[in-house]
Amino acid sequence: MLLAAFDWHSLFFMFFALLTCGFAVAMLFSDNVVHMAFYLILSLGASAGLFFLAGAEFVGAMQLMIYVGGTLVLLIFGVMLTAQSRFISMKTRSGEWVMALVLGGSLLFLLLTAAFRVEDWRDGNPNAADIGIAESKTTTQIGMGFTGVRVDRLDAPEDSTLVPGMSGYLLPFVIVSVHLLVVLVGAAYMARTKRRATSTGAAA
Amino acid sequence: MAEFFHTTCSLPTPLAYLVAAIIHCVLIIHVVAVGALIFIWLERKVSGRIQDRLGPTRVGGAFGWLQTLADGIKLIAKEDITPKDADWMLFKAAPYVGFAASYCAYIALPFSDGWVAQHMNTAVFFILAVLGIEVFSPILAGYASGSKWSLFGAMREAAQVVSYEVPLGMCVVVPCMICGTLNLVTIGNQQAGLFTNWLAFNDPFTFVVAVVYFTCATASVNRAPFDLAEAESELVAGFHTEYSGLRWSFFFMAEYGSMFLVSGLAAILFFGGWNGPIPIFQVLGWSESDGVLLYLARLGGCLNFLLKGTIGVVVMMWVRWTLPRLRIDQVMTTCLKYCVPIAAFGFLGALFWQVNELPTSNDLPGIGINRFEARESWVIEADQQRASRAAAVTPSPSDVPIGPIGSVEFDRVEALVMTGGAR
Amino acid sequence: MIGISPVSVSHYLVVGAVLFVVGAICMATKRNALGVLMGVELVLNGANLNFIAFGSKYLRAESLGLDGQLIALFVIVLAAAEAAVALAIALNFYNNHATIDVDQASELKG
Amino acid sequence: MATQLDDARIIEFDVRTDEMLVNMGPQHPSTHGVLRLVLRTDGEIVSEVEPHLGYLHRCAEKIGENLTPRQWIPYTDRMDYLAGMNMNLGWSLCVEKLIEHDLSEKAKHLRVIIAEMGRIASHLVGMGAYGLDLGTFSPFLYAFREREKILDLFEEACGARLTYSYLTPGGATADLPNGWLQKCSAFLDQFEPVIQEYHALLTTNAIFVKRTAAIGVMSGEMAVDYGCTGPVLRGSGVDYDLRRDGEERYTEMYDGYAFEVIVQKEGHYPKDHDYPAIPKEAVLGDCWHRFYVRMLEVVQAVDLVRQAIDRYSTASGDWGVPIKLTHKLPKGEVYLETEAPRGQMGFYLVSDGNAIPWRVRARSSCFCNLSVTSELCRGCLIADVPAIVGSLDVVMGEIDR
Amino acid sequence: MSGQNLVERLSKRFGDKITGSNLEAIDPWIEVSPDGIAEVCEYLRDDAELRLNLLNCITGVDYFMADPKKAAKAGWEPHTEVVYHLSSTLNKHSLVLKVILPRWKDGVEGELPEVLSVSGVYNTANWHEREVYDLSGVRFVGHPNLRRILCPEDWVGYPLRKDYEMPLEYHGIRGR
Repeated sequence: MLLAAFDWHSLFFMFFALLTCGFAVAMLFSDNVVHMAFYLILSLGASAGLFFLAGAEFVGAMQLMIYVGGTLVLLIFGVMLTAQSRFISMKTRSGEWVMALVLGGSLLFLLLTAAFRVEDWRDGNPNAADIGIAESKTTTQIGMGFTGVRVDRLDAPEDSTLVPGMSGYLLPFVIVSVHLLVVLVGAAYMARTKRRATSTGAAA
Repeated sequence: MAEFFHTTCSLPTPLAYLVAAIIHCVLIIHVVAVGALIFIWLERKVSGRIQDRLGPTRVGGAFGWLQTLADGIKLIAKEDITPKDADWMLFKAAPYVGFAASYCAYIALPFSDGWVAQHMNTAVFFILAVLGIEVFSPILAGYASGSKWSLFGAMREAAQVVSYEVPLGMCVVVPCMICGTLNLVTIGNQQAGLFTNWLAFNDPFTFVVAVVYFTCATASVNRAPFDLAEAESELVAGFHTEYSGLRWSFFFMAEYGSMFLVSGLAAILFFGGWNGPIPIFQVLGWSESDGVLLYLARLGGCLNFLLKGTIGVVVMMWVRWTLPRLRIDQVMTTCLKYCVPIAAFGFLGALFWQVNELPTSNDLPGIGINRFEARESWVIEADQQRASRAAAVTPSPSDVPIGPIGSVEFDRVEALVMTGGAR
Repeated sequence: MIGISPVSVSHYLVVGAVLFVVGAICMATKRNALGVLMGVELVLNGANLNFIAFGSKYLRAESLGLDGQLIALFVIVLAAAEAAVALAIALNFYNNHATIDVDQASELKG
Repeated sequence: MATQLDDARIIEFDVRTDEMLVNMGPQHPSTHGVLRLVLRTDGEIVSEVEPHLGYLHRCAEKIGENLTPRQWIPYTDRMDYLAGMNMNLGWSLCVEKLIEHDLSEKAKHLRVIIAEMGRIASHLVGMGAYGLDLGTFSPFLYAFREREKILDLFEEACGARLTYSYLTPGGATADLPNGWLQKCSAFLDQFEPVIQEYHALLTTNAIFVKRTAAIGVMSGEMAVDYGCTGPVLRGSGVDYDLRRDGEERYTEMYDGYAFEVIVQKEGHYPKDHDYPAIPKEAVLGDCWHRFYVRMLEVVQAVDLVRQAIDRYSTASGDWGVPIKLTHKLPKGEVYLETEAPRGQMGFYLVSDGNAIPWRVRARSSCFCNLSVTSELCRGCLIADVPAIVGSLDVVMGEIDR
Repeated sequence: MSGQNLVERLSKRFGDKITGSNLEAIDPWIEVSPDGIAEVCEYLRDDAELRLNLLNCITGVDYFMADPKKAAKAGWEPHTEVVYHLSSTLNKHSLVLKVILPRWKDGVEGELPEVLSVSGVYNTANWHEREVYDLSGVRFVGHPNLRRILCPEDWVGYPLRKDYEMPLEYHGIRGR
């Protein structure tokens, strides 16, 4: 059977990878902010597909929700700031393009070389097909990880990976939460401008 | 279903998956598109009755049931106009973005026990995320139309939906917390039994949360009194002012699609999903049997679910044809001053109830089952994992056990949690 | 397998690298502050892809395990925070200068 | 791009956006016809509203200089086409004032019946359309359901449902048909309880109150200054109703009727009607009060029609015979205002002694009521613009004439 | 207050700005000079006895006969009148004021006659004066925004003048 001959995993990977990269490049070459944001959304959405393929479905959904949702805000501001002059775009000078492309190309070359240099990375997991569907469900494990318990490491030797009291991600989780809160409050404060304050400032 | 084709029809695995996928896609598209047809007809009938008139009567016999189809034919025949000032690409793409998002969310929505296109561990999360993406459609449409009214609609939509996602998420978390899973099938199955077992009646807080959820859901799918993005008396038609013909009707299909989606989600999360108020199939023993009887039980559950979702939709219609529209600042006030605090309060209350194992309506004398087991559903999932591994055809020696978190290990994990990870 | 080798970490790294580089170029060339911000998002997403790849059981037998996903989650959250701050800066800048061209931002006073 | 930070019209903002000029109308569902409002908005906040009129200008006054007064009656129908009877009445009284024609008792009571029924029909549309402006559709159809019955009655009386030309100088074109009064009474009996439905759907609805209370507040002085009349004036607490305070030729129609002007005094509306409580958010002169005055006037009109029916059936005299089509007018000029549903409708007639007037002028109530829009809408939200314009209840046919 | 008293009181106060009156008409009226109308209105509005706070209507009436034979019989010279109908919501009475203007300013055809605007006294006057300007061709001096209101802004002529002729064409639309 021809269909059976396909490696579906690879095929879907190719599909999502092409979408991701393609839209990223489209974003690079677009001048209109809203178009850029639109391409960015598609690119991020396609990379969420890659996450799902890699078995990280919680992260994939998270990516959709927060990353794509965050880009939505970018999009809105793009709309807001360009509502009056929709077709005025800021062109990049060609010199900058050449510089950026040369540097970016060399960086890409470097990264690609690195990616294929390591033997261990080049071969897929030979037993990937044997992993049960249910085993890829990581939500519970992630949730427990955040509360400080690594349920996937319960069987590991006592003194190797699980240091008592440092076993999970409780502390980083709390730190990130507080960080996020502070940042949001700060951002809201910064973005808020009072006309009167500004105009008196300008007058003074 | 793929397993069914694989085993019963002896199709090779990839082909079985392909066929199953196609069948699922077709089924869901029917739910969304045909559902939209029915709901638009229903909306007309409901609004007609509410407004002392008959609604459609002519097309298709007694109840005008072909009316929407006739409209559809009219819309197909209409000219598809793109305004001169429009951003061509985004203008064309916007309706499909909304429709695709609304459609995608159905992938994770179970229609009955196990009847789900993709059995997803993070179904609730996925549906919320995809519903969030649906907002792009009005925003892009509003921006790309090149009309100021559309732009107003887009900005309103953005402000509204992004804000309402917060209380919506909070409300959705409550059933997930009580059931201990994000898996909709598990949540639904845990509410089997009498209607006292439905999560809305679990404790007073969950009931409040259910009401808040429905309010926020109405707002997040842009239905009156929160239909500010298309407010016809202010913004003419808001984001879809410039659309015509079939492209315009895609907005409608998306709207009705997501209306049913959020109602269905409400049904599963709070109102027992596919479980009827009285567990007929369980009493008859059909749901534990297999073959045709099990299928019938599932089908009955599916009807149950569809009915509950439809009731939710009809309530939305009822509200729409009764209430005036709120103003944008009042919509935001409703969200930030009422919905968010109430949802947060409901969350804390439900948490308190759960932690202290206060009696639920299910614990009323004489009814129900003990819910203790049900609470630890991640343990159940671990058992499922075990089963799935056991069922694997070729157990491999290199198959490292990744999470022996079955019920045996439960005490150990609980101890870990209690001691903050220090063993 | 018709010409397609099984997906490995390297493949994910390639995609990640492309995203990273495109994002970096974006940051360098866009004059629109929002464009720069989008470049940053791409870069972070590229990095995330690597974490996911290293943590995936499907790609490596000896994977990072859950750590990859957890780190990716933290990155996503931090990216959201970063976007909020950057947006606030961009808006403040726009409010004061009525433009969002970063080349105009040559003075350090608000 | 210049910053507009010093523009005094911009109200304090959180995130600054560019100002936009948007056209609300002339094709817009909530501008009640072909009104065009040019809004200058900063985000959702409206900093300036400028009404543009004239899209429905049909040169009624110019036409009036070429037709005899009776021939011009159909043109008055087309001014406030929702209250054609009241327009007829205004013009008829004006012409009668010039030719010093006095009516019999019976004709006067007939006119009260017809005018007050017209007021009910007109306020029903005003109420339903106001619901539409605020985004609810059902009250509109509820209102039309009852209005249709009034139109049926009118149709029976004069053969037309919208442009009646029924009341004419000299009386009416015909007497009320046999059995009409009974039908009218039956309608009133059926209609009166229905008003509670409207109160439930709109007046006391929490969202409706939120949308209208303390929105577009206009003081009594301001209302008078802008020449606002009718429910708009009384909604601001000014005790002025031409049915009581107008010229004698008009007020004598209402002589002997139990009638109290609907206006808030000392925090209360006249107590003789069963009405829902005034919400505590509402401020005198806001949209809610304007709407509420209309609702109470409907109740009052029902009451007046009931009285008129009683008196009509026992009154002496005939129903009034129209003057000749080419009745020669005496030289002179007269001005007369009547209390039409939307305010004071005035007609000014200058005659040089011919059958055809030298000059005809219609003082439109909505014209003056609308002129206050830009004042009321300054600094409100976009969604408030339909709420405010709707509460003024304008009919473009009357404004543009 | 009787009509005669009022006229005398106004004459005493405003002197020759009160140029005449007709108390026998159905609606008795007082004639005011074009430059006095604003202050007279202000006085009438604020006077405790009168309180004429509501300006009902402003009307422009054109007196002109194209036909010389008829014009001879008309009994008046060609002129334009601006009629103000005032009433009081407090004292429930009304008053008519008239301003009599030449048809054209200084007799020059096309130069609109001028009268002081009362829009500073009554806000209603704003739109009414625009309408009179639009249809009858009277210029109100001191009006904040004297533009056409019912006709399009590029309309030619003043339709309610008796010598008005419909334009032959307006933006490609046949006029007559």
